[in-house]
Amino acid sequence: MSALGGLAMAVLLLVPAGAGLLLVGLADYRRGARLNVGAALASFVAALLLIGARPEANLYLRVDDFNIYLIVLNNLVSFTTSVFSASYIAHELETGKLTPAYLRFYHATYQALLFAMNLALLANNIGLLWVAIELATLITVLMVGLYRTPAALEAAWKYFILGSLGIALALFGTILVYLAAQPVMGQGLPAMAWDRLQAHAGQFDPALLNLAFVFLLLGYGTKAGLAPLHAWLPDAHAEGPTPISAVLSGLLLNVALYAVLRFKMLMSANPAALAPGPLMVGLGLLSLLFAGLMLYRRGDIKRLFAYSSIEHMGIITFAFGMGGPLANFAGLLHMTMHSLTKSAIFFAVGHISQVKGTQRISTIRGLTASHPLLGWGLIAGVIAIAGMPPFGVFMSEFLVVSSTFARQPLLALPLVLGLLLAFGTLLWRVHGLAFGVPDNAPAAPVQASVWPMLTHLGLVLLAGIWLPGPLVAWFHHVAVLLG
Amino acid sequence: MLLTLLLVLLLVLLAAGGYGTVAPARPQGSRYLYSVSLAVCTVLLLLALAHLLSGREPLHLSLPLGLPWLGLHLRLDALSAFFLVVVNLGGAVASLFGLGYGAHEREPERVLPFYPAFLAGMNLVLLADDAFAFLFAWEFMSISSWALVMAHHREPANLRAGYLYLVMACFGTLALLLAFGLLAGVDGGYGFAAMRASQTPPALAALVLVLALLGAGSKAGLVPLHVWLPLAHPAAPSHVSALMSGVMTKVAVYGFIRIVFDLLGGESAVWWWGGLVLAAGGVTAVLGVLYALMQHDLKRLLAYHTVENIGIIFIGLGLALAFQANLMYFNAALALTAALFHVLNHSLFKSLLFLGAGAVLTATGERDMERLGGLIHRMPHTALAFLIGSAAISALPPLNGFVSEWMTFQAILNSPELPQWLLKFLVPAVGALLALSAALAAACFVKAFGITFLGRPRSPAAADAGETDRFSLSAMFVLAGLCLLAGVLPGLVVDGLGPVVGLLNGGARLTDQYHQPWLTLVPVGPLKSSYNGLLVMLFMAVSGVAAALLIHRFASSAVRRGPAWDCGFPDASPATQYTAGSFAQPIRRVFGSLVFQARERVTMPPPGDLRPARLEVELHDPVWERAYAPIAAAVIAVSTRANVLQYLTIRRYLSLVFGALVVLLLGMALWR
Amino acid sequence: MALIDYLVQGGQMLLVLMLAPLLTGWVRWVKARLLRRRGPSPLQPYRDLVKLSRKEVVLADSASWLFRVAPYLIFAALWVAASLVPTFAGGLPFSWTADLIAIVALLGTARFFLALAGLDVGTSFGGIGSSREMMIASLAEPAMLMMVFTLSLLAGTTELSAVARFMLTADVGLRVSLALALLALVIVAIAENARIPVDNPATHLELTMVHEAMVLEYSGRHLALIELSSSLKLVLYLSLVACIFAPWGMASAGAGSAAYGYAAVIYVAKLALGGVLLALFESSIAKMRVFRVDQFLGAALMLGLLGALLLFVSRSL
Amino acid sequence: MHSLEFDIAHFLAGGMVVLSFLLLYQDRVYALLNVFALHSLVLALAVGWQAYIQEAHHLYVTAGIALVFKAIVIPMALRRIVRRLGIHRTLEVVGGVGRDMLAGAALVALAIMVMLPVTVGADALAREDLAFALAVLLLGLLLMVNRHNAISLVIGFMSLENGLVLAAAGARGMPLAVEISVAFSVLIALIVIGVFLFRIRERFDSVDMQAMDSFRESRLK
Repeated sequence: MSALGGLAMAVLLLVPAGAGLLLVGLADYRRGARLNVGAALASFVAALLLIGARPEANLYLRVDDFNIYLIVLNNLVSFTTSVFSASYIAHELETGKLTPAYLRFYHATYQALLFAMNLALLANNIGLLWVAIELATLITVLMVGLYRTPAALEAAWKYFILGSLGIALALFGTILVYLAAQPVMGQGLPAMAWDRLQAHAGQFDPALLNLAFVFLLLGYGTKAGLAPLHAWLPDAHAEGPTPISAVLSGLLLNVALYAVLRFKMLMSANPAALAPGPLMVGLGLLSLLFAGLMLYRRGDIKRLFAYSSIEHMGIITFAFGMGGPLANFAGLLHMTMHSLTKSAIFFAVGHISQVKGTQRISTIRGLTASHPLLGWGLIAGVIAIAGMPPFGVFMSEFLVVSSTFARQPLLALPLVLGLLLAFGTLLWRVHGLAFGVPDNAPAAPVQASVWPMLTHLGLVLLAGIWLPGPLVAWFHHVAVLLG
Repeated sequence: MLLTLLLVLLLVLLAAGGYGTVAPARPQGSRYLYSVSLAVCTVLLLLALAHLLSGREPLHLSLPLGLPWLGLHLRLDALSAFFLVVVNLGGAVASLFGLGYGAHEREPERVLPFYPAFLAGMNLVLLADDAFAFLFAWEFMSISSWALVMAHHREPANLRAGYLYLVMACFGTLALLLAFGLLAGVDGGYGFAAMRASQTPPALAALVLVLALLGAGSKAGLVPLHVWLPLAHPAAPSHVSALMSGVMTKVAVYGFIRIVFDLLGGESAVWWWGGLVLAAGGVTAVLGVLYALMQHDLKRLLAYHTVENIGIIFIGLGLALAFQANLMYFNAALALTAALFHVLNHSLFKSLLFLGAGAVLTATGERDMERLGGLIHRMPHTALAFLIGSAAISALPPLNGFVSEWMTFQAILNSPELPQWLLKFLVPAVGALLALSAALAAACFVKAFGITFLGRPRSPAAADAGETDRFSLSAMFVLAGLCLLAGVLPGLVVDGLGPVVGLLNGGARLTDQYHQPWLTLVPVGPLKSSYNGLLVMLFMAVSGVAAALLIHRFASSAVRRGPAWDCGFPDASPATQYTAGSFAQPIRRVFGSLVFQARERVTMPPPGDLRPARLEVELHDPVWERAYAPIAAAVIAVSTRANVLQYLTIRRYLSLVFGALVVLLLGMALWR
Repeated sequence: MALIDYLVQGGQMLLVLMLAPLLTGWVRWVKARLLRRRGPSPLQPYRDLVKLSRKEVVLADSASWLFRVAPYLIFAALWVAASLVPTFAGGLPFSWTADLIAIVALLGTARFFLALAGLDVGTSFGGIGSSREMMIASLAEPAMLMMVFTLSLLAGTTELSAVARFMLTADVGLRVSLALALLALVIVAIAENARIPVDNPATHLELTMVHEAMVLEYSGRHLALIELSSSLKLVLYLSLVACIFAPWGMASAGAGSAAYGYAAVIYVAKLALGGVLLALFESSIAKMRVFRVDQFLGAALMLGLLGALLLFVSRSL
Repeated sequence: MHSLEFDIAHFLAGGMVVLSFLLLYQDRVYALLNVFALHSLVLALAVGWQAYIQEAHHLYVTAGIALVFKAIVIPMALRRIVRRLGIHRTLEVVGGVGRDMLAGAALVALAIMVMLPVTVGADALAREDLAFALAVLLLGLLLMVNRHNAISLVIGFMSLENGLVLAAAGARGMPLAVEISVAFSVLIALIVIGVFLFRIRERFDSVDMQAMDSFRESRLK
């Protein structure tokens, strides 16, 4: 049982790492893409195995109710994105935006990123977590700069600087947590292991924990794209290859938020510590309102949805900040739904920008008429992300808003205002994109696969109607721990 | 068992929606789809009617869907059964109309998938018995109808309409969501049963009322939340317009009734709740009809009229709340019956009128009344049906619109017993508003029918129009017949509403009407007031026919055709007729300057100059200009300023992080 | 219900129908006298009606079936409305068929079809008439309804017979609200019957017409019916004023044939008096511009509302 | 008990803060690099001292890394970059050095105010170290924020990391994994920055970030 789990865990880490190394040396980009898909599929299967067979926790790695669903989600989206990217990247090669050498580099970094994210999620050690997230940051910097255009380089540079700063702050917070744990648990590795920290968190020095949380929130919050730490996010999404935008929005933001939540669990396990809620509520609301306003003036379709990611990170952070079983459940659900939906949207956006040869919103019109599948897919994605039924985001927004209003009516008002604002501004942009008289530009043939997008939307639709029992049980369990 | 059957029928509708994605490619696909919708709606209608009339206990059903720890709860009680009747009656008739009308659709792939989904969404709202299912269905209904509004997306005006619609729908849903949040409480008791059982503190209950008014009101079209309605309803294909105006607004009314009368419970009502709803209803009624009078677009005129009628319904509901707050349950029953009766009536005649407008649209391609005219010659049957609808909505006896307004008046007349001073002033004022809106509605429909169907054609399209198809005609005549039936046999409808009113009113309901002599409607008591539509119709028919027979028999029956009196100016062109604009001009002068800041400018060329004189009319929409335009301007201004943040240097972004860190550290330092 | 009651009901219906042209003729005669003209005989309207009904109808080319049906509908609605107003005897067997609000609405039905008929031929005069008629009605009808409110609040009922009975009792007293309501009703009656100062029934200039402009295209038997309907409407309003504000001498149900005869005479006298007062009023005042009419009727609406408000407020005192 | 040990640790950590101030004060690129080398040297000493008094031998490795990489290799590499790219030798300071100094003093005060009450439970050594580490961190941030030049941005960032290492060293028994990761990350950071600087060199005439920004804004606006 646990042997199988151990094997699965090893696969999750070793397959991407190995595939990444292999891909560096693989010259043929077609085989590279196939290997990429295959490795991602293997990781996904391993992640599914982990559901049934959880390995014993050790000082470095661990699988529990919290990370299991994120691991599955992570590898699922990585897999679908690799399928998407296989066809997407080929088109980039045809149009001459990339050379085969860069493609080799791209596939290698893709697997490396998958490794880093799996490591971050599996880590049972706050140091290891930090290392993994740092690694993921560095890899994504390279991926964002892939196109080598001035804009791409500049976006990568911005991402790199802000990301490094975030990482530095997070490290300081990590050290502070260790310092808080060390008097209670003694020196050495156990004082950095999640499960032990969690068990002893009640005896830690609350003041030190508070300070640590400030640094961790800002540090990992930068990676999660919370305003005012978000500046790297829109450009990195807009200038990198679209599969990377999908992975960034769908997965990396979740991983960063996961780290914040892990530390929030410590905070809530310590009764004397400052409740982290107000901080998270404040940052969440700020992100939501700010992103809502910024959506209105966007001219670039990928930047538009990048701001939408900021908005949703804001909602999720807000939900966890509110705390309580309902809001925490909603936050966890929203994390899942957002990553599925947003990556689906980016799949659609990727196709659209390839078909239309532009990312400028003002030059794209009437997609539902010219490309019905893409247009309606985008519409479905936007409706889903806006929290409308029959999609899953509706459920989480339902829980967040209603539970908040019952407890803190004054907090719910800005929340509702922000949701409405963001919806109005997002819809304003998308409406013109999807409807109206299509322009007569010759439509390039779409070769990319639409199945990843449809799969994600299907899953989100399913979740809106019915949630599987084990997932609910995990969420409930984690929601209690999150306080 | 019954509920399972209903649910299966809804699934059939959803499946039909799935078929709708491939139906446009098949030769008879559209026919099949509308036939299925028609059949399902008819069965649903009959089942709901049977349940309503049998007076059985509410049925429950729960399924392991939706919120995992809550499940999906469905309930069929008298209230939902009544609204199911309304919805599926409209749905069946619209589907019947669609059998013929659908053939004219240019882009059926944008209508067929969403049409059955829209019907299913509305039905599900009525069956939902927990907040999640309710809002789920509510939003589903909004989205599917939005997709239908966007069916003719190539016109820029429709783009705007759809956008505004969805944003307002989102606003409404959020308001309802907040209301349910309050009702559910901190522990999240989202089931309606739990909400009924729990006592909401008075302050929170008042908040729930306001939120319900905002949420349901924005969907129903209460002023000032109505702005989307006259844009969105006409933008959809006509049978969908009929559904949106005639039926979906009723679902919104249902939402309000469910939350306020059922979940909050009338016993927790405070008198000013009634006052608030009354005032909103009164203002809505008058403003709605005034807006309608200023319109020249036939479908938009009808949509504004929906706003007016929603106002009338809310007047009834407000009265009922005020009575309930003062424990005057009998009067509350009267007001509630009036409101629910009007719900039914409006769904009948508004659907009829929109279908008529749709028939005109397909026959002429025109919605602008200034380019219509004389259609009574080319489309006699449509004209007759539209005339019946116009008379009914103008509250003319012996048709149904009059009965519900009459009952609303009766409820108002019973209100001097209300002890609160504010209500004493408010109720007669609202009565005057109601009377005013009824009179203006008649004026409006003289205009709508007169300019569209009477006179001489104002454009070649109107001159060449032909009668519409049999399906469309039969749909319209079914509704016209029902308008007449509900008008002459109101007692039966009132009896049918009895269980609904009892459910919402602590058991108190009007006395049974069916045993009254001659099927007279005696809501309060024989000494107070009574009305018999049947006899009025008989008397009118007898005297009219008798007069005709007598005159034709004993006097003359000769007829000669000749040109109209030209006042010495031969060959008057159709342009010399009164137009919609000129018809409304006196009323615009009387009310428009007050409400719309109407200005007329006449540019008269000097003598000898051959240029035509010009008359320019400038109207301002007070609601849009005072409420919506400033909000939009503020959002644009703020986002333009915030947009600077997209173009900062990296150094400044770092400063932001730095600033956030310093602020938080300072907070930590000072907090202790 | 005794046979006599049905007979009385039928008698009243016929009475108003018979009296209607006479009243119109009577008002014209009195007006002529007041203007120092001899004037036609009060019986002239009967002759006109007979003559008109024998003439052929000239229909405009663009007239539709609605144009031909409307006169009968209008007549039917008005006759039904008029026969529901108690004239000389209260407690009519069919008085419960429609109360005061329904009578107002029946008048509305007639107006609705008349206005449509005005638009049917497609000339500008018909349009002018319809448009102005509806504008006037849009203020007159609410004013009338407010008057109804006042009454029914006082009497506790909207049944006309019951209202009349109540007005005879001593409970009424002298009330401000009643005076306001009377004033409102009179203004509405003047407006609705196309009388000076709102409209001029005798004008020959199309642009100043309201009612006459609408029926400009009618001829022959149709015009006869329309004329008869207008007369019926005048009788109806005068009967209404008489029945509500001067119910004296009205026979109650089952009072016996002598009492009925006596009451009928009194009723005719009331109508005659009303006609004289109307003629007096019309002769002593000038016609208003169309766009002052709204102020005139707005005043009526305000009066009606004030009356109702006073009652609402004073109920609990 | 450990008064001498404490004093030396205190002196070295305090020295880093002073050097951070000096970094803030510089307006020439080479001087900045020199001061940074000194900064790293003091860091190496401080870490080494901690290794000695904590008897944690792995910290010597950290000290060695700091000495070799940060005090010697990186400043030399940056010096070469400056020479090869022909970067202006003078640094533009936003708002003037005086204001920076004041702000820096306030930040140090803030660091002490935040840190001292928090670590009552920990021993005095850790407290001092942490407070100074936080101060170095904040001053490094200030340096990043208040210079237009990419080199000073890099230097600011690395002095910030020096503060982190100081904090890590002050935390008793912090496992080796962390130090290695720090060194590792710094290494990678340098490589990537180098890559970037070269790429940017290929397309731009300067690494001045303002030039990049204005380029970008002209494209987007």
